[in-house]
Amino acid sequence: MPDNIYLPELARIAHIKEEISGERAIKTYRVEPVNGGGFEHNCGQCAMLSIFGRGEMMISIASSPLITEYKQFSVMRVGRVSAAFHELDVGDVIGIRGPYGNSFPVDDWRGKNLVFIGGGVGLAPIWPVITTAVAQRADFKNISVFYGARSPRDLMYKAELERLRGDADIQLSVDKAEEGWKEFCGFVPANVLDKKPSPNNTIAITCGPPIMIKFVIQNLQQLGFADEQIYTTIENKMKCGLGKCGRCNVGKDYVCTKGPVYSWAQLKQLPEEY
Amino acid sequence: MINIQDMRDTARGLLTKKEVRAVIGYRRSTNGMLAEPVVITDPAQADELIWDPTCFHNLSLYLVEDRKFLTHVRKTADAPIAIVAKGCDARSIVVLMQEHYFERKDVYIIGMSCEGSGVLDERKLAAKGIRATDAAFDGDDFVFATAQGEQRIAAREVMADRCLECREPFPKEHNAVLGENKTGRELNAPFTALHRFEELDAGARWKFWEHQFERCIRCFACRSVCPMCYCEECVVDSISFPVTGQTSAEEKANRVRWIERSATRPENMTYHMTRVLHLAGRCIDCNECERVCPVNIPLRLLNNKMEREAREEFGYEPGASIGGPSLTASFLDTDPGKFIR
Amino acid sequence: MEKILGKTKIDDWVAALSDHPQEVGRGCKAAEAATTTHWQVSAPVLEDGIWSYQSGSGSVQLEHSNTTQPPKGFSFPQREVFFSFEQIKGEPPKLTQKLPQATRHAVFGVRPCDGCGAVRMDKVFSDHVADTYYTARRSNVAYVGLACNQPQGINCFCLSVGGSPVSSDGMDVLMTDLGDRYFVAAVTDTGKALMAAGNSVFSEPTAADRKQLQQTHAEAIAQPQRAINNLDAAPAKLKASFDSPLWEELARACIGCGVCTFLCPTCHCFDINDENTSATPIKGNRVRTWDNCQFPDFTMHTSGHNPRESLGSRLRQRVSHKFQYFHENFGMPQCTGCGRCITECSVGIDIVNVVNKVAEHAG
Amino acid sequence: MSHSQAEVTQAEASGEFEPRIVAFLCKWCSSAGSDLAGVSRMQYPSNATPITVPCSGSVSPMYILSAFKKGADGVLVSGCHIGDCHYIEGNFLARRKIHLVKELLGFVGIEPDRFRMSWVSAAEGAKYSNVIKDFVEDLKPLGPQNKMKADRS
Repeated sequence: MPDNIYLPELARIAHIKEEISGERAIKTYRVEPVNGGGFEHNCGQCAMLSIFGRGEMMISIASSPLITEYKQFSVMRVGRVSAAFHELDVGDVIGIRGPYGNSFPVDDWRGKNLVFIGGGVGLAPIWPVITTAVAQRADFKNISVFYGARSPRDLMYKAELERLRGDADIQLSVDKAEEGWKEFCGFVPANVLDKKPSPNNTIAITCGPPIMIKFVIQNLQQLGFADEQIYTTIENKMKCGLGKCGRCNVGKDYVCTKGPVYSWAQLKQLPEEY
Repeated sequence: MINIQDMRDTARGLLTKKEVRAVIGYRRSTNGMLAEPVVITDPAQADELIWDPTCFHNLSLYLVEDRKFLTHVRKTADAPIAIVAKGCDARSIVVLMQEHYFERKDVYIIGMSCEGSGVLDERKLAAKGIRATDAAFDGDDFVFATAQGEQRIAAREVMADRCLECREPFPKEHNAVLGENKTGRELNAPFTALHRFEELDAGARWKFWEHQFERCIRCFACRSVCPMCYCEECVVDSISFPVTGQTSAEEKANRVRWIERSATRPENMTYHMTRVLHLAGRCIDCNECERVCPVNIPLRLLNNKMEREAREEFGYEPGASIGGPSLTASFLDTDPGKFIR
Repeated sequence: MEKILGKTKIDDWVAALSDHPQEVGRGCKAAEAATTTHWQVSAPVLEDGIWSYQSGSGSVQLEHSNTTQPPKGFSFPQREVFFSFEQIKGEPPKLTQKLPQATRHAVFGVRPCDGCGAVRMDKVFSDHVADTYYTARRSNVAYVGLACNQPQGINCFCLSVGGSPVSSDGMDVLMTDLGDRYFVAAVTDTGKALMAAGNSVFSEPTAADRKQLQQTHAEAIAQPQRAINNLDAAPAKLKASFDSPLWEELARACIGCGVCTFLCPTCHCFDINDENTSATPIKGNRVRTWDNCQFPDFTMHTSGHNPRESLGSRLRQRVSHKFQYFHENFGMPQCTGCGRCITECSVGIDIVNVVNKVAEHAG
Repeated sequence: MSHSQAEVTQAEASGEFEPRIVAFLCKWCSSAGSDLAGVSRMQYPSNATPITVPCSGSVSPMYILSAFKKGADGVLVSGCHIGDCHYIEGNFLARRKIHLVKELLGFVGIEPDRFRMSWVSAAEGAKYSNVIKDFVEDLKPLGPQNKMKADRS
């Protein structure tokens, strides 16, 4: 931890990619430390990003820990700070502090099948696990990625997903049928039920809108997944990221330090306060 | 003299006959001798209701809360809600109706006349060194139960200033009323405390307010307790405004931060002055804001100043009539304008 | 170190502290210690009708009931600038840290419930990772406590939450009023140093003093107080009552203000905001301010979704944090029984009553 | 107190103090009046930062307090003469509201000369320049406004 836990390091925007345009635009940023600082992180951890004069926001780190030269963040434009983020250009300098929170127990999953189920911008928090598993392909058995959004235009990481084909079974879906769409049409949970991934020696990792997660879990359970085999992440409003400011707790746990990653077995024990 | 049983019978009757869906009143709290607000729906609870000199609260706040709740759950009320209201409280209900927050038929006002007295000022009692466990009205006196036995004190010695200066200790707007109308009783002249303060020169006034505004801890008790502070969106919190899934990022990003969260003098001052101006012509001097302030900022002086300006310069009396115009949305050709260049 | 201090001599001690160069200080770096030559003494003063800690008068009279605000602000001020920033378009931002000045505060007249409060605050701000700003301030704050010979108000309940009116938890020095003199006991090394600074004003306690001390403490503990009925059972009862409709009922009169939390000796929640002072170039401060769980926007997501939207859920958070979550995390209740949140609540929300009622309903 | 007095003394000694005025000008009259003063090459001090508003009646007390909080030494609200409001009664409403603001500022001890209202029509360029001239003259002896100004350090 740095001397001053609230003082961000400076980081430069090295690359910006517009994933999705429109009202709820999503952009992906590659961020490099300015003064050779930086920090290591694990899959699933988050960082507090600053725009000075606007404030801070907690965003999950979307790049694999294997990548050390930059960190990647996919930011949806929804609030005060994220709106300012979308105004940034390559070369602009922001603040960053972290990493915060727990992480996916990826090492425990070696030798297992992995099923990733993402919806909308919810692909970003599980993306480091996907890319790490693919980079260490031999350590894992089958890898499948279910990913869906409202329409083909709302799918992020499209090119990256295409590149994963071969290493992973990629199952895309859109909510509404559209001209030329050849893959699954319907909600993500339905796609999962349709393709019936086997629960044998498998871990399912899901992230997306709360309503999607709810049905994904129901459907996974229907397919025979035990609570311990299902992992997800939760989010709450955060200010400090250090378990002190008092607002992100779910029961006794501050999500910023004890979360955001929970197995469904763990999450079931917590009150529904997120 | 009001017989408490009459108030309970009124409440019980209304609930039994289902003429109202609830009664907002006072009951004994677990915090010493004080009363606390209660909402009862069961006629059997009517005997919990009390009426004594610690019934400070302006319960019309809960009419606002009730309305907000109904809006939130998208329900319309099937019957009016009843409220126990003093003269001042009734005036605030009038202001709320004047502003169309709810309609006359939505409320059943059980008026309580303060007759010859009013509510207690706890600080005045403490200054007399009295630690009481119970307080009761008795004519023009308050009777306190203390460890040393019963103690009777002339109400005007320990009454709240605002009650001493009250011009209308009787709820003119009511459905039922208990107690005699003693409007016109002679206690202190209106604005006595204000006049005393205004004898200070500008420098001394600034010194006073500089000190007071430094002390605010921005707990917002004054705002929260005020029935007139019902805005969904308040200038002091740039993020606390109605946000839905449809609210755009621009709207959130472009929200003006009129007042920062830091409880520094300029921010506190801007907050309090904004509040006072927003209450001009709406504040009916229930003085709950000052009572609930944990650090005793004399907010009544500010509200009184506006009230007196409205009265003397514009002939405006807040809470006088449901159909009347509001102070700042109306004008007279004769309004003062000499200060304009 | 245990001494006797005549009541008339307390100002001499204060004077000695104010003048005396100090070298002992917890976590105080040598360089800072060299520039810090004295303690700034604060003590309760009655002004504007309330007791509050004030410094600089040179005279300390410990005749107060408890202060309206606890002394938590000495280490956790309501407003704290973390750093200032300046960003000229096209250039990297310049950040300037604003670490607290190393002023040393000796706070006199701290009541035992507030000493216990400091213990809880220390836990929060050192758990997981030490809070830079809190730690810097806290290491320069010393509490000179005053035992409560009688409860300071009708809502005291320290005994039922594991405290005591004569507790020295969190104190550096604990004083006990023995009529015309104080029995002064050092609790920490800092306390010893404080007493050593005023060495000449103290006298040695006699056997009679010690006997009177014991008797005074025994009598203080025997004084009747309000009580949480079963503290040990509270965490489980609260846990079982998470979804209870009782919360909305108990919060029915709540006005959603911040009195209970801002005046609480253990409430520590805060907000962090950028307060801008210039638009071009962008200049301003990143500021920490007190925040509290009773305000609706405290937990509101940017989407508008609010996990604790209702007053009932917010009352549940406050009470469960004090009596369940904190217990689960640190093995003690967070509440210290000072009674401020009860006394100062304008609508009668009473934490003792709430905990007891919830426990009763949980069966 | 001593802080602000010290600043005043310093400013007076060096003769440097130039008050900053925030002027809320109705777009139908005073704003045009200020333009007229400009195009007519009238000489008047440049201390005022004009903010054009749709009507003097649209000036919320919040704007005025905010201007002081942001460090304005003086605030001016200027609208159409009574009877000339584009919205018929906006300036009547302003007159009432502004009266209250003015009274409140004075009540808490802010120098009355720091806040001013004027009626300036589109044809009154000269009047506008006089209003500003007078305001600056009246503000100069008062020195910087520090009572409401937020800490900018």
